[in-house]
Amino acid sequence: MLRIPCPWCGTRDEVEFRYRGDATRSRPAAERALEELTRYVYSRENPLGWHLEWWLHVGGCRRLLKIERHTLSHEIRWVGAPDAMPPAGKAS
Amino acid sequence: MMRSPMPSPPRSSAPASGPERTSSGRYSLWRLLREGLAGQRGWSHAWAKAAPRPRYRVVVVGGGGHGLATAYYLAAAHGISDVAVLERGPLGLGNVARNTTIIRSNYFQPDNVRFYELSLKLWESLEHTLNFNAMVSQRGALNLFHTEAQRDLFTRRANLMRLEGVDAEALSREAVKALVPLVDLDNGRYPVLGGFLQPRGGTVRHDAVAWGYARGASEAGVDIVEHCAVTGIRHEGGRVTGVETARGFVAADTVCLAVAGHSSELARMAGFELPIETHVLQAFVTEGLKPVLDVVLTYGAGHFYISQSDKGGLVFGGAIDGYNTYGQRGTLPMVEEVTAAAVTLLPALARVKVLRQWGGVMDMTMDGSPIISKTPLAGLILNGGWCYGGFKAIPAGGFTTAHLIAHGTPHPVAAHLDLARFAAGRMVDERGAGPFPWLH
Amino acid sequence: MRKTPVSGPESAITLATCPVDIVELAAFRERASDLARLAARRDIVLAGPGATAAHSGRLTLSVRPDRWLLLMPPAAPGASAEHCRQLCEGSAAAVDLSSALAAFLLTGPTVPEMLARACRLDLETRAFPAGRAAATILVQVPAILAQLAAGTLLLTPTTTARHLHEWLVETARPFGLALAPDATVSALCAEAST
Amino acid sequence: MTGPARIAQGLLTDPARPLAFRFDGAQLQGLAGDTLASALLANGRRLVGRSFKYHRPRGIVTAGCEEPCALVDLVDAAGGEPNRLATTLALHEGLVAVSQNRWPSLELDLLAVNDLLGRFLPAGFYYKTFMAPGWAWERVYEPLIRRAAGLGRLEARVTDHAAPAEIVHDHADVLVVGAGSAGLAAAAALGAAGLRVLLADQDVVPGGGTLLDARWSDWREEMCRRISALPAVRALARTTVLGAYGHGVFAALETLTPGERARFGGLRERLRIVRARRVLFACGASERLIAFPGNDVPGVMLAGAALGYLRRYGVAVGLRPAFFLNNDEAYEAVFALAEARVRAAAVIDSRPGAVAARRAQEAGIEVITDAVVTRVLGRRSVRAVRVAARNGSTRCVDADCLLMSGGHSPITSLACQLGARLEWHDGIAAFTADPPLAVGRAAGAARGIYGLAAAALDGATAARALAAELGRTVPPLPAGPVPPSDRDATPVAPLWEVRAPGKAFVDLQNDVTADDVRLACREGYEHVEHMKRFTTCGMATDQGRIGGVAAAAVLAEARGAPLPEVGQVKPRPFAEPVPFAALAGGEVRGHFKPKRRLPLHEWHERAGATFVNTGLWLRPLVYTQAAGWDAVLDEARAVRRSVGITDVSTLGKIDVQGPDAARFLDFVYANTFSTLAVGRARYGIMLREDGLLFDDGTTSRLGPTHFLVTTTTANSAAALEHLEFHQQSVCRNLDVLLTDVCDQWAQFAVAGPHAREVVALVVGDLDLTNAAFPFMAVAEARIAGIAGRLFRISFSGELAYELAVPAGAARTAWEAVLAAGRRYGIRPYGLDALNTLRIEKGHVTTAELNGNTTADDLGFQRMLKKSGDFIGRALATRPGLTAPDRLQLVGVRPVDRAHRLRNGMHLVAPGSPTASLGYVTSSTPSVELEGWVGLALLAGGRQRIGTRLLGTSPIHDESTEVEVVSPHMLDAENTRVRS
Repeated sequence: MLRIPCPWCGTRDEVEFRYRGDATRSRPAAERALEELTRYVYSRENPLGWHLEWWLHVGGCRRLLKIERHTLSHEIRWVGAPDAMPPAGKAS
Repeated sequence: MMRSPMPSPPRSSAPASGPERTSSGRYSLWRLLREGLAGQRGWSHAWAKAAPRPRYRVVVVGGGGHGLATAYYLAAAHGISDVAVLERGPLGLGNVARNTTIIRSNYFQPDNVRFYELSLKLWESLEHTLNFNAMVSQRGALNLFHTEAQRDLFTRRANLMRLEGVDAEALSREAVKALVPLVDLDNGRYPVLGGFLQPRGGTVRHDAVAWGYARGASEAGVDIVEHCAVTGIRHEGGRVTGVETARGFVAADTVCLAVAGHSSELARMAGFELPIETHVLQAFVTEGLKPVLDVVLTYGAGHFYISQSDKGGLVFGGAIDGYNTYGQRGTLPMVEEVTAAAVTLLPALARVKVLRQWGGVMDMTMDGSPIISKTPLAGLILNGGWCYGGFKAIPAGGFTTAHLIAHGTPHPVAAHLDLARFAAGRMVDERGAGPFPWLH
Repeated sequence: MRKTPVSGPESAITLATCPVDIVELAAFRERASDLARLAARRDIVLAGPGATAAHSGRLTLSVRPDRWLLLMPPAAPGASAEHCRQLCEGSAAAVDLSSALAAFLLTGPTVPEMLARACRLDLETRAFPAGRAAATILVQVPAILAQLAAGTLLLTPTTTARHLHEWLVETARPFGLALAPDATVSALCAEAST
Repeated sequence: MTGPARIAQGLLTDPARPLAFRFDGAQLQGLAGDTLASALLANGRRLVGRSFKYHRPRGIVTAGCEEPCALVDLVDAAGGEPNRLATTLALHEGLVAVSQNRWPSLELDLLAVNDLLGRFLPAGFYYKTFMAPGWAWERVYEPLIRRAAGLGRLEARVTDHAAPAEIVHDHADVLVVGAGSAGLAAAAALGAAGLRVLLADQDVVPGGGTLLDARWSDWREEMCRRISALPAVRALARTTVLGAYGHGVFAALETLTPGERARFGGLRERLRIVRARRVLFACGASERLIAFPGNDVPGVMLAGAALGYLRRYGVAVGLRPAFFLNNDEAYEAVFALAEARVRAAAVIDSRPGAVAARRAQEAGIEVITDAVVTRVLGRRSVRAVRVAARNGSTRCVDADCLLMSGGHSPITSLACQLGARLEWHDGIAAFTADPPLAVGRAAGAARGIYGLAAAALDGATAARALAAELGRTVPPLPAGPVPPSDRDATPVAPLWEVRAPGKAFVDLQNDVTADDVRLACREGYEHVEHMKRFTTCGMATDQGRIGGVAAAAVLAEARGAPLPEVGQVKPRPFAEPVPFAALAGGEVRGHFKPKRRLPLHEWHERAGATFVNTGLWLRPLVYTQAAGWDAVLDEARAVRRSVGITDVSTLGKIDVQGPDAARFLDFVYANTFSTLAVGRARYGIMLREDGLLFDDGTTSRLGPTHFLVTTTTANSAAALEHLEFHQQSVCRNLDVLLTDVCDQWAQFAVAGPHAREVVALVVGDLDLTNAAFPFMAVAEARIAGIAGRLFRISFSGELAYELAVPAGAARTAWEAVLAAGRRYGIRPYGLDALNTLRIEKGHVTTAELNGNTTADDLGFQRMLKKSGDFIGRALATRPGLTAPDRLQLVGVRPVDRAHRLRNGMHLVAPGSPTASLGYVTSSTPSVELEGWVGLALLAGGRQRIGTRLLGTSPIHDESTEVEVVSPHMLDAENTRVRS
């Protein structure tokens, strides 16, 4: 069971959160090519390894968190606000 | 007389190529008795343990249900036996060994009904096709409903199935109770209003499916290479040329990926991304009991389905955990959710003990339906994206993937499962959940 | 060898309903300090993150960044919210939640032990001392917990409040449960840490 | 007397409290403190069950949760419990147990014929036969196999209340698993360091191995005393850690004492979910069997179990035991029994010599070294054993039981679940597994440190390391009783199997023999996981605890590979079988999901409403308990003809405020809200980013920077999350705040030609004329004197208003409307009537907004704004979403007005009656039109308006001709809503 360190609420059980998927892409504006939006909506890196992802703390502060988690060990090594990025050099 | 007739694909009579292999011989009651008198010493390997050769016409990556079935049908139905199945570990220990063994063809999308119905028909003749008893048990798959909205959806589905010539029946509350005395129709929260039964649905001994296809493929000349991890996909001028493996480069005209759960990792080696996320689906088994449940039962007010294996254990499962993971293990919140649904619907289970939980990792696609398709890399075929419906699809998945490889064009019942559907907006979305794999 | 047996019925739990008006103040972008200044002018202390504060018969607690719940004595429907709206002077949204949240007060030394039957937070005194507040989920419904000198305050959505209340009554029974008369806001504020 | 074999005072049994119990009908007596197994053994009962496949007689093999054979069905008033382990089942007065898997009786079991046919029924025989004829599997073979398989019996009956159950959430700095010498020493040290410790032990009392050695009692008592004195250490007996789930989370099952059980309403066990910063595995090692022919005859037991029965319960498992062993630890049982005047018939030690063997010989016990047992004589009980020495000599030793020990395996399953890798150690002939340091450590026998003193020292050392990692120091501890030092020992010599004619079992519960393992290997199932699955070895309730390594060793030999390379099967939760009830906790049946009640729930109840579950909500469906359409149509008719009122409080309501509120709504909705005037409402649709419809609802502008969004009931939680997600990600630069106000506001629709007059009576000083308050107007209003809001919006297609008041004042407002409407015959109407009204009008709900429809499909194409970005804009233009043959919303009516429609009915062309063109989503008898009306999603539907199709419902055997019409079957010009 994941225990997610929410910066606002402290460490909480995963059941308080709603997963919102891959956080590596930012949404292209609609004027951009259809292809880019298609990629944004459908295409996933889906790595076996470190994964940057969204979790919405619906059972707590209702804040959106950006989390870097390992998809095999489930270790969480970074949590930040939506506009933050994990420290460089930890990208892979 | 539940089985509907389906001609089994012709078996290749071409002599086996590659290393000399000892056949495991034909299985039968008489042979079993004969071997019994001889101390069961006359059996040999069910499938030959092959070493990879430098090149094949087709390399199938992944020795699971779909990979082995694809190889089997390539050889048996299309006469293409210059095939290797490369498996990174021992064969058949991925999702084919980690599911809840259910087969059925009750789907909402007409194209899906046709595809899974082909699979059901192939299941019905499987032991004869393979001369391996995988214990296909058509005991019926029963979906309960608890609201009128749910009844309407299931009515729509059952009517569609009937239009397509597939069996489906509506059951009253009383009929549900008669079929499954364990059910508490009122259950305190979401009373059972009725059920929909597919009598031809049921279960199959999952491991035996992998072993049976492996044996069949091996006898038809396919090289089954275990402990041979693929580490790279080589291509030239936009066309695949072979795979790098832990045991050297293996050249191939066609490479087929059948590694559901890990499709994204292999696609990355080939240089593209997929509309897939990997999620874990859990399953559980109880201690053995004398027969107490005779159908595959699905709860409609929570994520829970259950059947009883021939050994007596109740096999059950629930929903995916809902976040990307490659961890093939069970987690705790799902235990609570699934068992709560179990005790609510079947209160007599309260004192029955759960033995084990485990998890399998699924390719969850963006519309909840699988992918059998050509890919951006010519010569690379994808069989994946099985979500949590991969097991029941093994025969049809292998059959139609073999067709795509052999003919270069999709089999008509699998044409809707192409990769291009996402960009084109032709999603095959059973639940209408949209591009959120964790909701499917 | 259980050295700390589940406490006996002599250490009873009391459960009271709290008739209160509740208004949420949510500061607009970068206006939290304006709001704090305006609130202070009216003798309202805005609690820090995950904390409660009591002043002049009002209790505030904060379980969401830049949002505060104000608990005050009940007035005519909408009146408390209107009062708060004026107080904010546009620095914050003042949203009436008086009818959206039900408030219960639990007292007794075994309350953390009882709540541990649903609460996934560590309510042990060192981990959740008086003055702390947190939003979480209890028996599948949202709940805000605040540790006050007067006891453990529980706020929960009204449409599922009966579900939670029934659970509390059932679960507290083996610990010895007494239903207490309504607790007022001033009772909640009593000796609360600031 | 409590049994002929009770020869001494047990540590746990109370001779003053005899308990009566029944086994297979026989009335027997045991003592308080006994397990069913110890009581049966005390009574000299050997035969307790029949084996799974061969129906061979089986007895008790172990003294704990690793028991493979002594499974019984418990019978009691509550319906009983199948497959209880006699070895862990606490005896209580009046306990009734029956043996399993035998017919007609335990003594005479006809299916024992399987044992004689065993040569024809090797592992996996069923894969090779039963294939013809095709129909026979389900009809003949499978029913036979199913009946023969399975163990316990479950009564399929439905009880009227849920079994009590609860889940408790725990937190600790360190979870110590196991309270043997290592665990006790560690917990005392960690507690002294000021850490919060949870010490969990599965036994009924702490002590582990120290309970079996009288010399350790002082030390044990001192440690327990110290632990009790530490407030931060909680010690839980009868608590098994079931599984490790990462992030410091563990599940543990606590069995309640009778006293606690009475207090908690009959609760039998509670599941504890423990969150710990570190874990210490001090869970010991378990003894292993040796595979030899007849190693399953009742009376063949683990040596350690015999020691346990003697020390714990004062029971001698036999009076003339033979021993077969390969390690010095097992001699403890030899010595202890000898001390209790149960002399060994002989000790057969596979090693050429050993320290312990010499000690035994010095004590006058016969030790046959360098020898093995090749056969057990006796079928229902051991009579004698045949011994073969390495030098070729054989002899027969008369004995009434055979106590075996194949060495010990550290218990590593929890560590392995956390990613620890198995490592082989020749010195102990066993695997160990060290958890990652960030997770915790193992200590004592759990990591192969045998000997109580060595383990205690190891536990204390591990505790110091853990304390340091957590920033604490273990202070110098007071000197306590000096524990006895461990005896010298000769290392174990691996011995897995004695190859001789006959069935030598490696899995006693699933009846898997060493020959089965070899057969698997011969057939190519040579990976340990394949072997497991082919033979079912290790898949029974005991998970192969005592025979798993032996099976792997047999496989290794057959493969010609070293055992460490073959490895073991991967351990999975749960450490012991757990009842469903315990895992599920209390949120079952009536509490399975919360019930969400309307503010006026009690009013609706008193008004006689039938309630319907929609998600969590309980909503009034119709105000009668009678079935049928009459009442529904009466309610709907009241709305069409006069006036009705309905409770729409379930709609999601989101308060949106901020300078950028309008910009935000323009982005999340497909239509425009920035142009909406204050005091006006607009119907809006939200798309998902993939271009399909997500939700719809009315949004009102209450002020320049203040909006109120409503969502559908079904999507209210998802819509809030959807908006919050976008507000905090894509739109994070916008200054806008979202607040869920669903529960704050009660909302009622007052609809019908007389709605204006009724509403005017309850709304003070608001001009409701069309000019002042037209369709889609919104205003703050005093409703029956309460500060509320008034919306002129309509779902029914009639002149309608929605009134919103704080939920606490709902009753006042609702009753005021009823009073005002009395003269017009106002009726409350439920969900069914609401549905009838909206279908006639062609309004959609979640039946049509089903996640697969586009704006265009439902006729909303004109609402999509032409400029500006919004969610779903781009992808909605994909060819698949704009194809002319998509399913589009239409109305349908049976041509024969006497025929009915059904939801889920398909539409087909008369010429091709099996090709579905679409389906009916919603249907109802009509109030305003003759007969039934329905909404349907139909391929190229708009083009088909005016044509006729066949509506067919094969599962009902129904078919009827329908005409395709516009979905707006009533008042397409909207004159009523604007009247």
